[in-house]
Amino acid sequence: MNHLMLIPLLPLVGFLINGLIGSRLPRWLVSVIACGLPAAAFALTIGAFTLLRTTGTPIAETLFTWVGAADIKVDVALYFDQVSAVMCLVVTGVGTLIHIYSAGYMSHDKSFARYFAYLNLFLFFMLTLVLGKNLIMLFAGWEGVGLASYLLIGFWFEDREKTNAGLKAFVVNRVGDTGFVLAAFLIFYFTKTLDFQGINGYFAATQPSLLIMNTIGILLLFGACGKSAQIPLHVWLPDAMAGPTPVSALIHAATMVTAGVYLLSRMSGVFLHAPLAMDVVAWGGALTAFVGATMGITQYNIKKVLAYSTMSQIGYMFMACGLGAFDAGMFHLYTHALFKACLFLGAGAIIHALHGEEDMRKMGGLWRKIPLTFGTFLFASLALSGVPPFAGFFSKDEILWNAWSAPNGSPAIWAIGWIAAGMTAFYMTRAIIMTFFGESNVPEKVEAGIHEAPFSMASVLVILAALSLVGGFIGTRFTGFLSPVLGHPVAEGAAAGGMEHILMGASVAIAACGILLGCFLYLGKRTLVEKIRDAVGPIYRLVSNGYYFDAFYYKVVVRCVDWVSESVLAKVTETTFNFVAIELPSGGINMVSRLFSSLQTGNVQAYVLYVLLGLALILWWGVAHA
Amino acid sequence: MDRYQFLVALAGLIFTLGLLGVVIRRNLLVVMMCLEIMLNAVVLSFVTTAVRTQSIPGVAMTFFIYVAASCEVALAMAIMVILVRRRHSLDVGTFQDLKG
Amino acid sequence: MLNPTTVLALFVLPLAFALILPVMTERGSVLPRIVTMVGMLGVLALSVTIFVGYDGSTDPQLLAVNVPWIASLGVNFHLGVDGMNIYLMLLTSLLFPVVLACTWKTAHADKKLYLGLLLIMETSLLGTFLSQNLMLFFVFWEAVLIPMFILILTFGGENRRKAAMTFFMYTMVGSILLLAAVILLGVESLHQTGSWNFEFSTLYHLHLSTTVQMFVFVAVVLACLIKCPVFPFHSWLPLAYYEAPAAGTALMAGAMSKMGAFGLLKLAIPLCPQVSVAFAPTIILLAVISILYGAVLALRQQDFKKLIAYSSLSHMGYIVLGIFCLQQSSIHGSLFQILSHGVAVAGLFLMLDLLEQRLGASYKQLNALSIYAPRLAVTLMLFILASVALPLTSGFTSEFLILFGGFQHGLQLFNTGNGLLVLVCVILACSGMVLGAGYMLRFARAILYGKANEEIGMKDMNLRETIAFVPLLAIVVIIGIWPYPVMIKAQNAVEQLTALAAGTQQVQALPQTTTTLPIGGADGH
Amino acid sequence: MATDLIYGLLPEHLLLALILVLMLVEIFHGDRKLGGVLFTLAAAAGCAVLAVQLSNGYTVNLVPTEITIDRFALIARLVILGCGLILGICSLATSSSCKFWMLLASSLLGALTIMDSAGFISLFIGIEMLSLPAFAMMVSGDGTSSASEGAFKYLVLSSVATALILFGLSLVYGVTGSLSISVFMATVNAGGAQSIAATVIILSGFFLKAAVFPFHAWAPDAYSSVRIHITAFLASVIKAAVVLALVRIFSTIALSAEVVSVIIVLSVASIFYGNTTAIKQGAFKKLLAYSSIAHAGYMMFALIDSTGGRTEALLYYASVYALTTIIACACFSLIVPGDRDDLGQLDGAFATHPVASVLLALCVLSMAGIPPLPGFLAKFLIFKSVIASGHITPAVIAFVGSYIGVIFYLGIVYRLFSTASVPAEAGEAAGSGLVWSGVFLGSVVFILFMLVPGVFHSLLLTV
Repeated sequence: MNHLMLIPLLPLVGFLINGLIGSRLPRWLVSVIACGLPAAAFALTIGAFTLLRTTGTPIAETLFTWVGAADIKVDVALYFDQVSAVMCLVVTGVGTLIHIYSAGYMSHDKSFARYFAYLNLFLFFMLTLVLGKNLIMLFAGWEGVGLASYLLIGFWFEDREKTNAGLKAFVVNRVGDTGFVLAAFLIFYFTKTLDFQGINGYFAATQPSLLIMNTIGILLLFGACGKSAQIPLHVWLPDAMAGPTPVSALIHAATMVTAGVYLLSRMSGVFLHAPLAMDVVAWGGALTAFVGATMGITQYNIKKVLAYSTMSQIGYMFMACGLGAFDAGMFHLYTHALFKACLFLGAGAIIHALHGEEDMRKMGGLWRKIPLTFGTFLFASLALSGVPPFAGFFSKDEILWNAWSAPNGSPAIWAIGWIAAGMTAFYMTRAIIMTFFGESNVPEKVEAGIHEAPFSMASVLVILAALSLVGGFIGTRFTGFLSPVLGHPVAEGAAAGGMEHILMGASVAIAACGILLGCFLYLGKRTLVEKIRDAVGPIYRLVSNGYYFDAFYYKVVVRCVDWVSESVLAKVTETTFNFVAIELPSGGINMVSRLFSSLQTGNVQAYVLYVLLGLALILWWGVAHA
Repeated sequence: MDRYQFLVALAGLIFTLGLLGVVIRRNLLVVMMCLEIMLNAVVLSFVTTAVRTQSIPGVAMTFFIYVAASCEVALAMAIMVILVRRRHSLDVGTFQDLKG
Repeated sequence: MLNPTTVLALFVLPLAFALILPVMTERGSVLPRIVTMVGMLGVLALSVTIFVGYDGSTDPQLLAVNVPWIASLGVNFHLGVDGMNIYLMLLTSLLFPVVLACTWKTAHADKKLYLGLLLIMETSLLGTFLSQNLMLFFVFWEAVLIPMFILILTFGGENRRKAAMTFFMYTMVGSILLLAAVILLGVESLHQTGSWNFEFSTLYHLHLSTTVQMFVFVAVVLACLIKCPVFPFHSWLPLAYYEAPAAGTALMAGAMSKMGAFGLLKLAIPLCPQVSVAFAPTIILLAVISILYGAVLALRQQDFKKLIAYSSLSHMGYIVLGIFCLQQSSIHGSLFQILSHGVAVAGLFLMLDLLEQRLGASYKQLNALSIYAPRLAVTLMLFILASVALPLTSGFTSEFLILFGGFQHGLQLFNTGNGLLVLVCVILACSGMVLGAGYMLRFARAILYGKANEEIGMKDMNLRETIAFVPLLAIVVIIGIWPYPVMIKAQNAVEQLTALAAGTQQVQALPQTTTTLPIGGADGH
Repeated sequence: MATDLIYGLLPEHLLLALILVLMLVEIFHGDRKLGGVLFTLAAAAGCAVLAVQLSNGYTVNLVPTEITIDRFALIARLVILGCGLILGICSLATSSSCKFWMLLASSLLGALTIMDSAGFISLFIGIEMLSLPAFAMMVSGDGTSSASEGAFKYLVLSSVATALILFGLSLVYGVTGSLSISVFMATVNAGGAQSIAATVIILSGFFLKAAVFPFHAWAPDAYSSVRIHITAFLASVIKAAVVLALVRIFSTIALSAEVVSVIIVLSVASIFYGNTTAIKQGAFKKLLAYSSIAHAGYMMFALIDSTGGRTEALLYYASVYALTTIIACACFSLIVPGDRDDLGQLDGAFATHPVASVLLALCVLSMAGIPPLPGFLAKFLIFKSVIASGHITPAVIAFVGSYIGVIFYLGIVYRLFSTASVPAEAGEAAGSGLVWSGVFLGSVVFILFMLVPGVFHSLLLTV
């Protein structure tokens, strides 16, 4: 039964083929390999998924010992249980669709094979992350996806901006990873194992002091924030849009950024016994959701809007995990992957049509020219806004309900989530109206070239849009499927039922008024928007600059370290060390050498005088001491 | 301080005088003479001990010292002839071109 | 194939070929280079057979050459392969043919002096690593300096005189101290065993008083920290690495700096266990300072060679940190890091030399290498990833083990109330990984990416260079993916070392499950 | 008894016969080359005889308190005669007249008599016979104009030294009443003020002859004023003989504390002085002079040893040091023909004279004490015995001194391998073939010292 190993291996084979000999293969063969292998992995995942559903027992497979010494033993082992099944399905399913889409999107790019090689490499690392049985496998995947995102963000490396964005993404991820590594070491100190089952089992039975549990929790959260672009370490996500759009769809919407949520749910054993850490996760998530939504409103670049929206949706997932509703988080992760991928691919189709134009102010009136893209984009944005029949509504509502009813949930945290949901609806409507409706201020020569997306891209858009419509209905069965791993006490009694319906109504209402407000402002009175913007002037500037996080990091942290390196270390310490260790002794010895050689005056009598003095000295010394 | 110790002390005194002479006197010949004075002082010390202990080696040593001293003087004179022929002066201070 | 004659042949082969070289008359022909390469490949083949054939439990006598050299002084010519020097033997015998292959076409390579010096250096390096006698170890420890000095002198950059002189005199300080320690140990062996004896086996079993241990420890550690180099003793590093010829720099960074680490493992800890346990925190502090110091300095280096030189200073800090955490995992980590850093830094320096061979001095302003020479760019990227310690590369295995062992040791010390220093140091070392990513990727951005102007006609890697780099990359990948079979080889040597060190600490039970951390109560706040 | 007189002192008799024959050749204006050949034959025969006597352990006490032939005498004479032989071969090309060979032979004869002496009389005669011919040699032949000045300085200082030694001896004679070395050895530690003063005076006399720090001033001028092969003779054979004379006197007895502290101060001072001043020297001979001051300091350092390792250490050190100086001077004369001796001539020498520069580099590095070369073991033996007898701090200070010493030796190696200057004409000096043979013989012995130090060492242990 060791076909589990094949799932991550197939994309790796794709990477090796495309990477080593891709440039010599014809384009069609490259895309067949690149899309075929993930599809095969997807099929295998479905096979494993059905096996898991029928037997209900997780599949575990140990390949070989990675490292073994007296005080540590780590195996390379894969583990397929309910949580990793969901993640695997999302990664391989959405991944394959995005590969097919990219075949069309990148068809005219000159380093076609290199692109697909990197994409397959990403899939391999993501699958290792998801299927890993211990923290080291997860960490290997964790850093691997960081590498893949670095390579893909900086894919068009001629432009220095893009390489900077790639570097920034990798370094910020690395900052988070330090937290993760420290948490792993701390965990090992107590549990003596890095296996998830071992860890969760150990912490279920005995908890060392609360402080330890909370520090582990917060360190894990710090690691997760790095990868999932949450508040303190989110600055790299907007810049990551410099990569090709399918990359943004796959990595920065559907799969990589959700790795943090997967980590939290994997380590639920730790979090359930770390109340402080749970609150921090919940409130951090809520804060990010709110802040992300505000930033989404002020953006003009369509991909940046979607990036901030991803950040805020993941904030929701963190909020769910923080409230103990890990399965609700996973559910939202699944639905979000679907409609956010569809939104990004739709944006990709728009940019493709407008030959690279990303600024919404230079769009408008496109719904007639590219109706299919418009349709799918509309479906996905409605799902995102939480309009009932769509998937988004079910998953977001589940989270909001838990925000209210969960043991450490409270009306305040629900309110934040609720307002953020409204803002989400508002900025999505704003985005749709600015791109598809109103008068078209697309430049003439671009206007002529607008064409509907080719079949390969369009078909993917349609599938995703359909899924985001249908995806929500399997809600209850979804959480049921996850319950053996992430099960938690569901709020009891009918009263709760009533309350749930009220909250559901409230969230639908806020979504509706968000959409109406958007239409009112952007369809009708554009001038009113200018007036409001001038009125809130400073706040507007604060929000559009991303609360100056980026500026702060760059100015304070990076420039200060560079200054230390350039002026303090390079000039001051290096020169002093050089002076003390090299110049001083050699200069001193030379000076003494010249001094000594002056003793040779050339006069014989001086020499005999030295003898006399020397003799007198030692005689006095010898005899005096006798 | 019986006779023998007095004589040995005298020998020591003469010896240091000879050494000081080598250091102070400027004339080459006088420097050579001072060297000989030092050797004579040593012979004096040997002879006094030989007489005191009535033993043969001290006496034998005197003869060997004089043999060696004479060879040395011969050589010294030869070298001095070369030196003086070149610098036409007996002053020790003029021969200082080897320095540093 | 595992018998003493192979070990002896391993040592004698390069020397024999070095003696054949002067006899070869005609200048400028390829013959001297071919002969040298054959010699080096012979050594590589021998060492690979030994490496593969050796598993942790091969009895040491099978692989030992023990001939009395100065019988009355207890100095015998005793070379032996054990768990501790098996990695270094492989690393040295691998680096030399690779270095020669990469500098095959340069002007230096057809000079017999250059080839002779490389061969002599190989012999002395193998002698240092394989020697099981303290005097023999010291003889080769200093003998390595002469060929490297002359190599920098005759084939170096502009102010090579200053670099060569500083390098020699700076390392000489350490060697003089080491000589004092060697003699003191000899005297101790005289007092305790009645005769002069420098065999490591006897020296390890001497009961040295703490003052003697202190003196020997300080002398050995100073000599090794200068050699590594580690923070306060690194002023010769930028000068020597920058001015030396490519082969010299690659070997200095790749193999010679490892002599310092090997000295710590072979001399400092086994000879003076009590003192090394007592002094471990201070040296860990020095190691971590040099990790951060090297990394921060490398951030803003414009010149590529200087950047990699400072990065090597930072990576050596990891090795010393791993050694002095005295945990099995961290010492395994240091041994892996010795192999992985040796290979990675040698690869990076040789890569820069390939660029210098192609573009002359203007390689300093090169960018967009990925466009001109994709194969070169990919290999360079792999070496960069190894230095950034990315999973699936050997850098990650070693740095993970080092930091892992360090953290457990630090927390253990903190729990038993022996202070926070080691724990804080290890946490700072973890942040070193972020700086590492910073400067290495800035280096990648500077050299690999950017606009390409067409007129730089540049050839991509030819077959010779690819074959030269393949073994280096193989080590990086093998240790990254499946380090366990390599790890078993050093297992019992590491066990003996940690047992020695642990033997001296108050015997600590493994941390009990429920530890009452002074800072938090067992249950709620 | 008669046969012992002949067989025991056979090398001396051979040299004496050589001197007489050379006089005859000189009178009858024989072929100039004949002198050299005869000398080489005699010296080689002497070495062979000594080797044979050494192998079958021949020891005899010829004249009870004056001359004994023991293992030390045999080995020391073999070392001296061996160095004389190699030096002779190396200077076959340059020296023209028989006078040089006569002087060389007589000086060697003096050295041999020192080694045999069991009494101070023969020791004194040996010392005189060692140094007087040296003065003559310095000025004889086509000596440079300044040679006479150097010789004069050497003469004055050396005669002062002899006077000092004799005065010391007279004081010792006053105390012990006899001039035999064994009696002196027994009473030297008696502790009386007079015997301490006597030892100190004798020691300073020998220090003056060996050019140890406060008494060193004549060495740089004397060495730098004469031709290179005579400098080699002064620096190697004469210095080795003086040092071995000291070993003959003090052999293995431990000296009293005051004398030991005096020796420590002087030897450490001369190590530092010699090594530091040598750094700024521009001329090879001057540099050699200062390095010989430093080496004198190392050798005298061994005198403070009290564990009995002194003889073996000093014998090994003196022989390695003498051999390396001779080879170094010979190689220098090969690289820089004629008598120019500023170090600038060595720049880029590897390009033109590869083998000579490699050998010179090896000798220089051996003097610096870099391990694989014999110089390291020589220094090691001395430091081992010093530390074993408890003087750790002086040893550490001496270590620092030897560290400084490495600088100027490296300066020479730097010049040899620097590729900066354009190589001068590569013409071989006339008659260099002979010098090559001497250098070759010397380097064979040098390599022997390097590869098989144990043999020579164990041989010494049986002293």
